[in-house]
Parts: sequence; C-alpha cells; structure tokens
Amino acid sequence: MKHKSIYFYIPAIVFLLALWYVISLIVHLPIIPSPYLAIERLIDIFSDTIAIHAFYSFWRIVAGVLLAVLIGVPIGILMGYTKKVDTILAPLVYLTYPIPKIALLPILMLLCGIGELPKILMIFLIVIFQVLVALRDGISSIPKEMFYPLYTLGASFKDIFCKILWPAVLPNFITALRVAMGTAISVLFFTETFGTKYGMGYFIMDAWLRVNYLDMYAGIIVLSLMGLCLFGILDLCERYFCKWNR
Amino acid sequence: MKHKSIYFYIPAIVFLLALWYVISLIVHLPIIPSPYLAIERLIDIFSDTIAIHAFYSFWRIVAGVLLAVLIGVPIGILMGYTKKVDTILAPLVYLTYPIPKIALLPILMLLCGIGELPKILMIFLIVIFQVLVALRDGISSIPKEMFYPLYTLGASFKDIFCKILWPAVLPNFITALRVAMGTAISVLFFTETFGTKYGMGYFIMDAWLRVNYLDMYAGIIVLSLMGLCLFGILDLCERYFCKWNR
Amino acid sequence: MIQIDNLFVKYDNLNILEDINLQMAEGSVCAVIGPSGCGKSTLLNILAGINHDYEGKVFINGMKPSPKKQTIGFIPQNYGLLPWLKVKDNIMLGLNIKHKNNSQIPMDLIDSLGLNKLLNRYPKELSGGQQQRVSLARAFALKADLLLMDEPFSALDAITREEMQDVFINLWQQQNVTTVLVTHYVEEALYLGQKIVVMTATPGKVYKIIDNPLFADKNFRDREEFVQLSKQLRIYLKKAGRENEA
Amino acid sequence: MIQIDNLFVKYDNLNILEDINLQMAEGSVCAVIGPSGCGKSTLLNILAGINHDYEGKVFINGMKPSPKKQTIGFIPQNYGLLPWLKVKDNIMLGLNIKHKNNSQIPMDLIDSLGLNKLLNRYPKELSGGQQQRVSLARAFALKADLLLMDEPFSALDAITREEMQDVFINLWQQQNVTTVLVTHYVEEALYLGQKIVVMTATPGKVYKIIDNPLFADKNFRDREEFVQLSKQLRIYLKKAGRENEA
Amino acid sequence: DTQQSADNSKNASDTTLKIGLMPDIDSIPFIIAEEKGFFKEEGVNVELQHFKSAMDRDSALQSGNLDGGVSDMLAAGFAKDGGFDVKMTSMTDGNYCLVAGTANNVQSIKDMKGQNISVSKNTIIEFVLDQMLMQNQMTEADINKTVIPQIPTRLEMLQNGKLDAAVLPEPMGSIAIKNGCHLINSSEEMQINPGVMVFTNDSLQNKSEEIKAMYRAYNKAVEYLNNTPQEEYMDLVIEKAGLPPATKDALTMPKYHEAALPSKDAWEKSIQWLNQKGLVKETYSYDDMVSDILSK
Ligand SMILES: Nc1ncnc2c1ncn2[C@@H]1O[C@H](COP(=O)(O)OP(=O)(O)OP(=O)(O)O)[C@@H](O)[C@H]1O
Ligand SMILES: Nc1ncnc2c1ncn2[C@@H]1O[C@H](COP(=O)(O)OP(=O)(O)OP(=O)(O)O)[C@@H](O)[C@H]1O
Ligand SMILES: [Mg+2]
Ligand SMILES: [Mg+2]
Repeated sequence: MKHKSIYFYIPAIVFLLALWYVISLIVHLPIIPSPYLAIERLIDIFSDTIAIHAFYSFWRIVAGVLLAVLIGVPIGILMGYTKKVDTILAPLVYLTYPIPKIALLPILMLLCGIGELPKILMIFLIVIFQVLVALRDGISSIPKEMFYPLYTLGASFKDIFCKILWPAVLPNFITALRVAMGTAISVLFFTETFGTKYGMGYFIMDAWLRVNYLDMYAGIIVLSLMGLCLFGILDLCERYFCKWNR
Repeated sequence: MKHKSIYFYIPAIVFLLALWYVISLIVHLPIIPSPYLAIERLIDIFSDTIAIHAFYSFWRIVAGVLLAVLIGVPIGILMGYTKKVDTILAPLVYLTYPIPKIALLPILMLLCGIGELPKILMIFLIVIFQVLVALRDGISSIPKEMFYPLYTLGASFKDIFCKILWPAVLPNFITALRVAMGTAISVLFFTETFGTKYGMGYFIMDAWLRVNYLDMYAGIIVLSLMGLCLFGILDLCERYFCKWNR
Repeated sequence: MIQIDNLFVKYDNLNILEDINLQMAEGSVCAVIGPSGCGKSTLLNILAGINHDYEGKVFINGMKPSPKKQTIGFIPQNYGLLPWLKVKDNIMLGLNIKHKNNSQIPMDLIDSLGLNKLLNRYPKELSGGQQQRVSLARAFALKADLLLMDEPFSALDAITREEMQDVFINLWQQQNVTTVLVTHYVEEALYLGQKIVVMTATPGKVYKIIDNPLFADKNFRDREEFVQLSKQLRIYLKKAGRENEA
Repeated sequence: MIQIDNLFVKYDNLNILEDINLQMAEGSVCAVIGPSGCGKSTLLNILAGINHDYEGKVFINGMKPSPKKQTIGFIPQNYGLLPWLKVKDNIMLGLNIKHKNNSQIPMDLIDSLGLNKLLNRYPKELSGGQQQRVSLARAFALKADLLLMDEPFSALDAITREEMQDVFINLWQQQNVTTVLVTHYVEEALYLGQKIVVMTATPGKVYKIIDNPLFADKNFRDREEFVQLSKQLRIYLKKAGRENEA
Repeated sequence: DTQQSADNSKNASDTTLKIGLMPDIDSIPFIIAEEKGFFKEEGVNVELQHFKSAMDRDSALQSGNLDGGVSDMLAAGFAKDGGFDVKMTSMTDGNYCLVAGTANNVQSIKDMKGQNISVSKNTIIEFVLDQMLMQNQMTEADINKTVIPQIPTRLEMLQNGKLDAAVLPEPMGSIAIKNGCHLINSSEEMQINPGVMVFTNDSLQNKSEEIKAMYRAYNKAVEYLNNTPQEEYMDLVIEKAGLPPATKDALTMPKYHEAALPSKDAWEKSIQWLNQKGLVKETYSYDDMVSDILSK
C-alpha cells in the first residue's frame, strides 16, 4: 500500500495518456479525440469554466460522503458489534441496498425540491450502504479475544469503541471511504443534472449532449484528477493513522 | 453476521411495507402508490412480464460481476501482496476509478455495438474497482507474521495463495461481492436502457417514462428481492467457507 | 474472597470443567497447576467475567464476577495487548479506564519490569518476553482487587522470571491483592502459591489442594520441605494427568 | 552444518545482534539461552530464511538459508498456526508443501503428542499448550534437514513438557536432525543442548558456549555434573544479562 | 462461388437500415410502418431501435450502431459541430407545449414574469421556450429557468405545484393538461418545427435506395395515420413506442405530414440560437445540413 509518492503518478499518467492516444489514432473519430486536444481544451477553459464546476462537485461529494459516514459508521459498527442489531437491520439493508436510488430521484425532488439537498442526499443514499456494509463486516471479523482485556476492565461501550472498535476498523473504514469516494464521483453524473448549472456532472452531461467531446473529455480528466487528490489524501491518512499496521 | 434465517426477513419486509404505506398515505400522490397496489400489480404481471426481465438482468449481473471477479481478484491480490505491483498499479486505479463509466458509453458502443456485451462490460467496469480495492486492502492488512510458516517451508506463490492469501481475504472478498452486487443491481438502470427490450433496468425505466408508477414499483420490489436472494446466497457462502471465523 | 461451588463448563457437548469447588480467602494467592488443556484458562476467564456460560456458583466477594464493580487485573495467556497502542498506552489502558484520566505513568513499576526503553514501541516491535512484561505492567499498575494471571512468566528467561516473581511478591506484600495464578512449573507454584490447586486432565476436576508452607520465601529452594513437596507435587501432577485417561 | 560469521542485525538504528560467530556440526543440537529480548528469535528467523536483512555470513550446509532448497522445520514463538486450517491440515501443511500430496497423516507422532482427539478442531478452539503441540507436530512430521524451535515447550505443564522433550530426543536419535533450540530453562538447555550458547542482553552477543556432557541423558538430573553445571549456567546468565547494562 | 455467397450475406446485413426512435410522437409513423408491414411492402429491411434518452441515441448514432434516427435540429447542429457527418433528411411531426401548473392561473407567457419554468438545458425544449419568449418580446432574464432533464420528473414536479410551468414534449404535455394543468403555448401554434430525421453521411451514400424505400413506407404510414381513427392504432402505438397509457385519452394526434425537407426558417432560427448561446461557433448553412435524398 504505502510509500506512494506523487512521483509514481507520473508514469501512470503518461501510460494512460499514451493508451488514450493510441486508441484515438486507431479509432480516428471525434468520439475519441486525441488527449493532446483534450488537455489543450482543459487548459483553455479551466479557470473560467471548469474550476467553478469542480468546486461545486467537490463540496457535494464531501457533504454527501460526510453524511454517509456520520450515519453509516455508527450503524455499521453497531451491526458488526451487536448480533441482535445485525439480525434486525441486515434484512433491511439487504432489501434496500439493491433499490436503484436514481429511480427514487422524482420522490426525492418532490420532498426536497431541486436545490442542493436532493443532490447531496442522492450521493448519501448511494454511498451509505457501501460504508455500512464494509464497517459491519470489518467489525464482525475482529477476533473476540481482542475484547477480553477490556471486558475484564469493565470498560464502557465508549471505551470499547475508542480502544478497539475504532482502531481495529480504521483500515476497513479507509477502504470503505475509498470505494465510496470513487462511487460518489462517478454518480455525480446523475445527481448533478437537475436544478443546477454547476458541477462536473452537469458539465460532462451537457458536453455530451452538445456532442462536444473535447469538453467532455476535459471534464473527465478533471474528475480523474479530483479522484486522485481525494485518494491521495486518504492514503496519507492511512499512513498516519494506521502506523501500527505497517 | 451469522444466524440469519429466512425467518428474520419477515419483520424487515413488514416494516418496509408499513413505512412505505405510511408515506403513501401522507404524500397521497400516484408517484407513491400504496404498497398493496404495487404488490397486486406485481403478482398480476410477474409471470408474463417481469420474470423474463428479471431473468435477463440476473444473467447480466452474474456475467458482469463474474468478469469483475475473474479480473479484479488476481490484480487486487497481486497489488496487496507485492508492494511493487501496487506502486505501479495504484496510481492507475486512482486515476481511472473516478471516471464516470457511463460517460464512456459512446466508446463502449463504438467498440462493442449495442447488444449484450456493452451492458455486461459496463457492469464490469463499475464493479471491478470495488472488488479490486477491497481485495488489495484486505491482503495488505494480513500481518506479515502469518506468512512466516510458509516462507520457511519454501512455499511457492501458489501455496501461499491457497493457504494464506485466499482464506485470509475471503471475508473481504465476500464483503466486496456484497457491495459489488448491490452496485451492479442499482446500475442496471443505466446499462439496460439501450439496445434491448429486456431487463429490469429497461422495465423500470420504461415504466417511469410511461408514468406507470405501479409497474415501476413492482419492478423495484423485484430488484429488491433479487438483491435479497443474492445477498442471502452470499451469507450462506460466508457461513460455510468462513467457519473458522465464527 | 472467592467462592466456587459445583462449577461445570461445556464447549458444545464436551465437558471441560466438572464440579469445581474452591474457596479463597481475601488477599490470598492460589496457584493452579494441571495438564495442558485441562481448563485452567477457562477457569480464569470465568473469574475474569469474560465467560458467562457456566453452571454452578461463582462468587467474588459475594457477587458474581462483574468487572464493572470490581477492579480485575488480568494477564491472559496471549498477553492481550492491543496492537494499535504503544507500550505506554497499553500499560495505561487499565488505569485510564478504571481511574479515568487523572492517573500517572507508574514509572517505578515500569523500571522494575525493565520496560523503560520500550515505551514508544508498538507491541509487534517487541520480543515475546517483552510483550509479556507489558501485560504484567498493565495488570500490576491497576492496583486491582483481584489479580488473574495465566502463565504470566512463561516467555521469560530463568533470571528475568525470578526478578518478575519478586516484583509480584513485593506487590502482593504491599497491596495484599487476592490472586489466582496459572503456572506450569512446580517451583513457581511452590514459591508463589499459598494454596496450590492440582487439576486433572480434561474434563478438569480439582485433584488436590495443597497448603504450601514455602510461599513467598525467597530461599524456598533451600528449605527442607522443598525437595519433598516438589516430589509430591510432581507425583500428584502425573496422577492427575492420567486420572481421566480411561 | 551451520556456519555463522560476524553476524550483525539492526532494526531501524538499533543494534539487535552484534558480531555473532557460531559453528554447528551436522546433526548436532544447539540450545540458545539468553535474557528476554536479546535477539534469540531474530537469530532463528535469519536461519529460517525469513529475515534477510543482516550483515555477515550465514551458511547452512554451505548455502545461504533458502527454504526452497532445504527442508526447515520451524516452530515460531507464537506457534504460527493458520487459523482457517483444522488441526490436521495445520499438521499436514508442511508435508503437503514439501512432499506434495503423497504424504500420510503421521498418526504415531500425533498420538505421542496427544493430539488425536483434536484433529478436527480449529486452532482457536484449542488451549495454548495444545496449539503449541500442533506446531511441534507440524515441524516434527516434516523430517526436516534443520529444526528451529523457539521456546517450543513454554506453554506446556511440567509433565507434558518432559514427555515432549522425550519425543524430541527420540526423533533426533532416529533422524539426526541438526537443531537450534531457544529455551528459557537451564534444565531444558542441559537436557536438550549438546552445545549451549549463552547470549548477552541487547545488543545480543555470544557470551559463552558450553559443551554439555548431560545431553540427551534421561537421568541427567541425577548426574554429578548437573548441580555444578546448572549453577554455572545460572551465573553465566546473570552476568550475560548485566553485560550491556552500562 | 463461396466468395459470392459471402458477399451476399455481407450485403444482406449491410442493407438493413437501423433507425433509432424515441418515446415521442415523432416516432409513431415508423412504428405503424413496421406493424402494418409497409417496410416489407417496399422491400426494405428496417430495424427499429428504441432509446430512452437522447444521449443514448446520439451515442449509438455516433458510434456507427445506427444509420439514422428521429432527432431534432439542435442535436443535428451539435453533431455537425462535434465533427460527425450527419445530415437532416426530413422533418418529423412533433409538438412541444408550454404548460402552466394547476394553481397557476396565467393566461399567456407575458404573465409569467419571474415564474419558475422547467426545461432541459441546451435542448430543443429550451430552444422552444426561448422562441416563445422572443415572440413575446421577452428574454431569459424575465423568467426563472429550472433545469430538470428527466421528462417524467418534470411532469411530476409540475403536477404537484413545485413548478409554475414547464415545457413538455407530446404526449406528456397533453397528459399534464388532462391532469389539470393548462396549455400556454406550443411549438405547433408558433409554427416552428425543429423535429427532424437525421442520417449519417455514410448511410446516405451507401444506402440511399433503402432510405428512399423507407420514406415510401413512412408516407404510407402517414396516410394510414391521417385516415384512420385514433382508437384503432393507439393501443399498439402506446405499447410499442413506450408512451404512457394515459396518452390514449389525453392526446389528440396531430396531422402527420408526408416526408418533406426540413423548414429552412426553423433551421436558421436554430443555428442562430446555437450561435447566440455560444453552443456552436460555426454558422452552418441550410445546405450544409440538409440532404435532399427525398427529391433525388
Ligand atoms: N520491529 C521491531 N522494531 C524495533 N525493534 C524490534 C523489532 N522487533 C524486535 N525488536 C527488538 O529486537 C530485540 C530482539 O527481539 P527478539 O524477538 O529476537 O528477542 P528474543 O531474544 O526472542 O526475546 P524473547 O526471549 O523475549 O522472545 C528485542 O529487544 C526487540 O525489542
Ligand atoms: N472453542 C472451543 N471449542 C471446543 N473446545 C474448546 C474451545 N476452547 C477451548 N476448548 C477446550 O477446552 C479445554 C480447556 O481449554 P483451556 O484453554 O482452558 O486449557 P488450559 O488448561 O488453559 O490449557 P493450557 O495449559 O494448554 O493453556 C481444552 O481441552 C480445549 O481443547
Ligand atoms: Mg491456558
Ligand atoms: Mg523470542
């Protein structure tokens, strides 16, 4: 995992661009423009146009994921820790997870209007299950002997949480955040298409509609870099908080 | 986790239906019909109509997830086990994971037409990252002492894989499958909207565009039950294969 | 005071402990000795309030084992250190939970256990014996009402072991803490046990209880009873081991 | 034959082993004894081919430690059992890897280690001593060229320990396997070590090497050299422990 | 000989005309032509592909999975600007309605200053609204455009009073009206018709005979539609086109027109709108965009 420096991203970026370039040469259709043109376009429109879209998306992702974490983590931990809670909640989760949340969009819009709230809620609804399931499974795989020292100390749940559940599940939590973050970015595409003129989802969808593939790919590059940043931050967090695990 | 029998699903189902019913009473709009009507409709049209859609979706999910497993698992395990591979591949994953796969639809259509292949590939593309990241993180958190007995036996990679990597990562793998399965079901909605007349995604989208909310909810119920079945199977697998962990 | 009446324990359908009866006065030390797998750790787990799955009566000062009300210092066989806490935090774990945050690091104790250079390491950066001493420090620092030690010196070399035994004897002389000690060594039992309980092989029963005149005498090896008693004890042990082998 | 010249090992910047020199003839048994944390396990890990991070020369039969070419039976301090394998599979692990699949369960050995009733359990359903015996069985079953044992009897009661020591001696007499044994007991060293290596506290150096006339003599306690030698060894140990304490 | 048959089979698949349809009334003649066997009568093999969103359709067209489809002038302009060689070949009969919500008792667009009107952005829907505003000497700034791309959602929000008004394509417009909303204006009323068929240039060159045959069948279908009572074919059309069942009672079918070249005026308005909004830089002329395969 560890030891990834900014330095290793360069070959990856170069590789992806080269791959893209080769495909664009082979296909030779505007549907796959040369990466050179897309980057040129990106530089052209970044500061006047894309920056503000990226900013909006960033805020929605952070808000949506944060909400999912705030609600999903406690429930996931409780489900993993207490078999009774799991017995009751697992069927609920299993039934509601596969519901395509986008199908609920009209309902969400009816209930919350068309402002920021439904967009953030949509990210939340999609991402919370991933957080919840990963934490539950993480907690439930802690060997039970781990808890014995705290049991004999008559520790409160708060102590058990701080001393065992949280540190033990932190690596799973970070994995869950990785998955959730990636998902959140890729669902922007559906959540940012209504009631707004800003957001990378809107930007890319609009470019697609306008058959403006250069804009569209510029947008995709930005999303990709945005993901890279968020993942990089997570890697740093992991390196810092999971020192004991190295 | 364990000990979930079919028996505990009943209160969950009842609870969800009751919740739905209450909301339908409060909102009192055709967009949220009473669950009673939706179920009635479901029973009405299940055997002639929905069954075939469900069958198609089921096959696409299984194919997409299987493909993601076949390709994602070895890569994830290699990344987790070999730091070098991780250093090279992680930036690629971090860059490509956040790309909204739906935006690649034109390319996918270009390369594979509009038949079954692009639908399955779309599921594959969305799901593989979740499988890969979860497996990588799972493997890389195996304490290194675990490998010592096999190292001193001069075990080949195949032995290490069979005796340590696979059993150790199996719980993570099952979690990843859970998340992937849920995601796959909920993206049907986008992958089954073109070039086909079958599939739950098509069915629900079609019902939505026809403003036929009863059909739409009947479809959502079927998806939900389909998810439940798949999750139930996974639970059984977990109970069987991770006996040592109970 | 510890009072055990007619204690029976089963795992699945296997009897592990059968009809254990034992009284211990407040402030006394009891050494438990018996064949491998006879149920010594199981007995300790019950006194520690970890295992509630038994029949019969177990009272500590008139109450069922309840770690919330009593302060129990417990040294499990596998040390029970939390891998994500540094040595100093592992040592302070009990103090922080029992006496909340106004507790000082017990530097004297740490010195006498030879841990002062290791305070900032994680458990997995320690040798086996060092880990065991950390576990000793955690239990001793607690000033417990009841001390439960499961082979607390097994990973220590002969010289260190004797030093640690003396640390324990000093502690006991100062605090007069009721102690149950599982040991595998006849000599250790003779030095550290006021009462020595000899157990039979599975299912574990009490085979003999010996009152030990050599207890806490630094020169116990030179006393005339020593040779006689240790021979006697070895004979008991051999017989107890064969007891249930028919 | 084992040949160690000028071996130095560091963790981070801390010297763990300093200038270790040691020769062992083919088929001989060497007992290593020394203060807690002096680097005994580290030395064994190097011989086992797990730790490659050292300076100096280490040769086993003229080659660097290489588990692929040699058959090494290793009993780590924490037993090194794989939690997902049943006892019988843990025992067969080495045989299956080294001699591939045409190997039989060594029922005689399992009988003499008292494990025959436990073959279908998972490691966590065993007591500490039972786990240790499984680890012994795994190493003994292998018919190794080199046997490395890290405190192999530490979790066994006095009687069982002596039985196991005899199992080892029998095995050694039949197979003449070169053995390095880490122990904490003067008596054990005197019974099981042809050569006894006394090490100093961190950084570990060789303090003394003793040729032991009592080796493998079942009545070693009754021989006249016994008292003298064990006194001598205790004095060495005490001095070695203080060696680097300035 | 084998060579010959290989060529034949290749030709056979090559002569199939793949047409993308949308769930709107523009597509109805194609469905009729298929159901009534008009394509067969004309000896052309037409494969109809149903799409649920314009983007899926455009992606399929641009990736060569379709020869042509039911589309609109704005999409055609975008495609041309994006470097895809597509041509408009005929206009289709569709209608877009500006509908005011139940509680909104405005009578004309002039009264709608400051109101929330829902559209999908940069599409024919927004174009129609802008044309309506322009005809009434209003600008974008006078109203409040709310972007909701999904048509059913727009309908739902309108019916539940979350919006003051919305532009909806038929048959959704009629359904909204039947459910208590009222019509303010429509593209038909304004006599702008941006709905067109587009074909890729490749197909126009290689499959011109098939396309002509297809249009003959189309014209037969138009004749059928115009001369047959609505009830006779509505169920079938609703089923095949993916229209809401309520269409049957709500919608009065428009008069369909035989295939004819797109209106030059409509194109000029379209390209002007695209240029003004900065969505397309080039000003493509009518001739750049239209292929008169019909009259050739
Ligand atoms: N990862 C590490 N980082 C720093 N120091 C370490 C690490 N692992 C081990 N050590 C140190 O190396 C020294 C030798 O450890 P080792 O396990 O070899 O001791 P040992 O002789 O086996 O002790 P014991 O008898 O207690 O098992 C110890 O002092 C220990 O603290
Ligand atoms: N989960 C389990 N399922 C079945 N049997 C178990 C389980 N856990 C422990 N046992 C059995 O219970 C018996 C007592 O175990 P315990 O750990 O108390 O022994 P012990 O006296 O501490 O032995 P040792 O001296 O080896 O540590 C053992 O025979 C063990 O095999
Ligand atoms: Mg025990
Ligand atoms: Mg050691």
